[in-house]
Amino acid sequence: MPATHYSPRELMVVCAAREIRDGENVFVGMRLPLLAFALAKRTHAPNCIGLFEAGIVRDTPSSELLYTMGDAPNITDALWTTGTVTLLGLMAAGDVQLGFIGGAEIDRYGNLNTSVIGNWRDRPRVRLPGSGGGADIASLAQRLAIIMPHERHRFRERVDFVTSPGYGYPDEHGPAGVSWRKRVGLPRGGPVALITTMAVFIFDPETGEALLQSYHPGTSIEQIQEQTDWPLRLAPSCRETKPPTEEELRLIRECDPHGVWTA
Amino acid sequence: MPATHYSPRELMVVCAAREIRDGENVFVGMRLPLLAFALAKRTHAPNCIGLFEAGIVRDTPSSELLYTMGDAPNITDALWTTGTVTLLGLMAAGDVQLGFIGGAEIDRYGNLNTSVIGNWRDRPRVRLPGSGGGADIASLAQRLAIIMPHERHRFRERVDFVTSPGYGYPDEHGPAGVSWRKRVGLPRGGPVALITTMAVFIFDPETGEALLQSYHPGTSIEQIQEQTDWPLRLAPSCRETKPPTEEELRLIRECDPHGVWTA
Amino acid sequence: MSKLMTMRDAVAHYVPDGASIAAGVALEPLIPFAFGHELIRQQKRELTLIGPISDMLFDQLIGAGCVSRIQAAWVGNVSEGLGHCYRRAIEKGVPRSLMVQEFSNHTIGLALLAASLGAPFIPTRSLLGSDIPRQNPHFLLSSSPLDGSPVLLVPALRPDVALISVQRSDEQGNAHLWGNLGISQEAMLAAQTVILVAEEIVAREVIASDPNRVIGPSYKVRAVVHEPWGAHPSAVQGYYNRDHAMFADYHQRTRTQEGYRAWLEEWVLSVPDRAAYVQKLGQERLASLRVREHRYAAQVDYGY
Amino acid sequence: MSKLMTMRDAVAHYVPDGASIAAGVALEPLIPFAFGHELIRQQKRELTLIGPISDMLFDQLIGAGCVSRIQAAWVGNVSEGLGHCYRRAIEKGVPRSLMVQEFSNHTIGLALLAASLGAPFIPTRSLLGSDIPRQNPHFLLSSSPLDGSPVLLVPALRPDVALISVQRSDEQGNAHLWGNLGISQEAMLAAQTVILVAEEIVAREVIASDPNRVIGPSYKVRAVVHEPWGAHPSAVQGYYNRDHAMFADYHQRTRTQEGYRAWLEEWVLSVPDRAAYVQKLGQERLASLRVREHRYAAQVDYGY
Repeated sequence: MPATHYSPRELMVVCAAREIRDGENVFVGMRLPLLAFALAKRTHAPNCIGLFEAGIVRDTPSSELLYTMGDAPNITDALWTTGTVTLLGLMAAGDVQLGFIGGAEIDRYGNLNTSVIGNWRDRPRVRLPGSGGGADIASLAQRLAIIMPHERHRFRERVDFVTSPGYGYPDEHGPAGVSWRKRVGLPRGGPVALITTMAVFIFDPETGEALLQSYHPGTSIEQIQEQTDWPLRLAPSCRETKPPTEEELRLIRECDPHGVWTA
Repeated sequence: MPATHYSPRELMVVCAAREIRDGENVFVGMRLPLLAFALAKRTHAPNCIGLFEAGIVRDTPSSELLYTMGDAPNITDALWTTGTVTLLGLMAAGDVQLGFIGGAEIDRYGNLNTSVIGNWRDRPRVRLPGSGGGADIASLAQRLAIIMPHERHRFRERVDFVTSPGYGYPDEHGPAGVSWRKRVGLPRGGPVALITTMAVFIFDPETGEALLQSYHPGTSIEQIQEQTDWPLRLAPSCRETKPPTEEELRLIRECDPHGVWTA
Repeated sequence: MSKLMTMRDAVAHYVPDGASIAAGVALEPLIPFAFGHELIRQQKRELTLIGPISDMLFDQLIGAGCVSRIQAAWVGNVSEGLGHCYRRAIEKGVPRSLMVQEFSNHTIGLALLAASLGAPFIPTRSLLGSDIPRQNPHFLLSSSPLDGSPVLLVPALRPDVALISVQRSDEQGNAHLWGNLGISQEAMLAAQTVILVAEEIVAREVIASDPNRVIGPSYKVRAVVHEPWGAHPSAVQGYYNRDHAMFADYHQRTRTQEGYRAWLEEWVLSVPDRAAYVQKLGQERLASLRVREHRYAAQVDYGY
Repeated sequence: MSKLMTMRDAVAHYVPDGASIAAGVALEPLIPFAFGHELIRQQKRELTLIGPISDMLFDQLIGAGCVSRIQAAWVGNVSEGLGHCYRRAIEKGVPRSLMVQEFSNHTIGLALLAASLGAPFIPTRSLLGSDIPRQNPHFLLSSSPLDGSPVLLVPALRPDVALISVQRSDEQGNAHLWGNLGISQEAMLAAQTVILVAEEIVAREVIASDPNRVIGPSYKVRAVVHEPWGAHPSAVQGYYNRDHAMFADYHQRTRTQEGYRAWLEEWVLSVPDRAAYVQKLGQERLASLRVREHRYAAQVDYGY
């Protein structure tokens, strides 16, 4: 039964969980993806495995809400706690089916900026924290799902700095998309979903462009266009986002009873 | 007080121990070098550290005689037990001052063969076990000490196959020796001592040639030449090998009371 | 031969101005704040900071003017977001400007791993197509001699000093680390000099009873600092939990340079050492962070 | 979902003829003889064996005609010397000829490490000037793009199967290994398929109580074989010691091909499985090898 009362972030968690397939190795980030992992695990993907760049592999969600992936409860009942290089190396070798990341800015080709806004060669307008493991996940996971607040200044025609490569840009050697990733030497991957506070996008592998796949209940294509600095292209099946079920909401709220991440 | 009754191998252990300086990291092999490490530790080099390619670091000799470096007693009281790559990596980074190895064949430039006798491209006469860690130690330790039985068929003008590089060979680009190691790209090292059942050789870093440094009591330069397939060159200070002291023998026999390695 | 010394002496003896320092290498836990605060008190200058995700520590050192260069994957406040001092330094040159060489978590680890293996570099396919290799001259875009395909070469990075935080060490620097490891081992093996900071000093026999748990060779360790609560407000598995409130408080108060100076005065400059800092935290706060439930590892027999 | 199965089934399902197999990767201890003997009984053919020092196991498989290629650092009998079957195969083509690609302990480890990191190769300065890179086409002599200096490139090696021996595992393949590690982790992470052989099967909670001691991710494990004494005559720390006499006996008896065939008949072909082998060893011999003195690791608290 579809629920009627839920926060935008709760819907985003549900959309993120839908990207996880059973049995997959999922590179889990913090906050919403962590909840998505817990939700998928308890619904359609009981056999998925969570990997954390701190060096952790788990097949159950942490029993307590985490503020950082290195928090002690994330070690408890872990299947393996190893080094960061070893763990990210397995992703480099192709062992991670799905990775989640966020970003400060994104463009129509799914390229993400978490480094600098403005001119990176000189004094930039905003210095952001940097890649962390984000650029590695974007480079190396088999599929990438991106989670972001949907605001016009973040959804740009072209980001100022590509921290985490999506589908690049068209250039003299060919189009953006999967062929761009091949050209630059990335071994696989690319964004398959962009989940925002307003919508879900998929990507056209041929052109690398984000396609509006669904708009969340209460928003419209027009409103989304207003908050997006590139001309929207719609997926053929574009429709309203399927809301969470009551059961999904119940499970999310079990994990985050005080709405620390989902309020 | 010099001892009068000792086996050739006991003398070799003493000669090997003399190569160890206090505070050094020593890549210890099995058998005689293991006893040399124990002896040096209890005499002039109490602060030396022993490294084993199985992944072991110790600052005390094992309390029991080992048949293989991986025997359980070698783990007991180890300071660190890690992986082989990690440990050999530290040697590659320059952390090992002295390494010991043996070989089936050696030539006048200290190149060692533990791979094949005869034609290695076709069916060889004898297939030997191979490098193990020997070629790594010969390549990467700051100094190399070699321990071998002295027999003419082992002491050859040129080995059939260079498993573990010593000082190479003269070629159109220059002489053997330290300059050859530089030419091929080795980061450091080279043999400093060749300890045999009959003698001790040092090496001339300019030419890479073995120089007879001392002949063991009971042998002569002539006898050594008979068992050596290249024309001997003598070190300026060539003299009789200093025999073990009673104290040194006592310590060796404590470690190997049944003469498993030293009989 | 004991290597025990105070944090003050360890910093004075082994961290010269201009040194490159790997710190915060276990990622979010075990961050050596006691070490960082002593660097600030001793007014170390022109430091290069090397690390993966660097939760708040790097921001504090940058704000104090100790740092001239960053080689790291992330500088900020993990549970709160941006690092205000980092922003001020880059955006406004306050208190001084900063050279940033950006890495990712994988590539900073590979750079240290390469050094630990004596390898000149390690090639990776990560970051191909990212602007990071264009921004950071440490990297070299190249092609594989095996098949001509693009590769990013990550040259070895050898810090002058690695600060390794552990749960327990003996006086010689044989030490056990557990829980999150991050890139602790790579940093220890890559560095020229290692300073160990331990929550507990134990007998050599405790460490030698479990040599697989040792983080690296004690022959690299120059100083062992016994510093209980030395990683607060980050966590130490089995000892204390993360003090999330302290991260939030720092984030709020350091939005302005004046706020940062006041914070620094309160928690660093007016505090002579970590013992005084712990006293300042107070028993109630310490009690709230202590381990509530012990979870012991299953027994392991090294017998023969 | 339990992955427990018999050695017979594990070999039948996951080791096809022609497979490349990493085994004996902990160096002298934990050598999977029970696995090797089952390969022989099932008459596996055209195998590639990958390993560092390979104490006696590779020699047995070569003598039985299972092997067409060796990628290893050393093939012989560590406490006794040469491997007679290896010699006969290379020198006389008996029972069949063999392609040997020689490595050193460091470079075989680097090849597996490269695969485990998804790196196309790792460069090293080891073996420069050795004939090994001339003999083994797996290597590529090159020069560093950083400074033009010579380097040896060690390309990634990805075994079809890694046989990982451990002290204890749960039914899913979460496993603890301690004592000598050798290149066990690199082999496990590099391989396509992992078969785990454990002395003991324990509850998942035992393993999860100490996740730092886990050797690798269970998602790579396809089969978990419970095989007490599965590594005899090699040692398993905390379980049993090396049976030196068995190595000496094998060395003596296999000087001729006939001697080898007799040995094989006695210890492998006439023995249906490891349980029967253990029975054949007899209580007295087993008792002489068992742990005499327990040495337990110091307690570690993962609590919070």
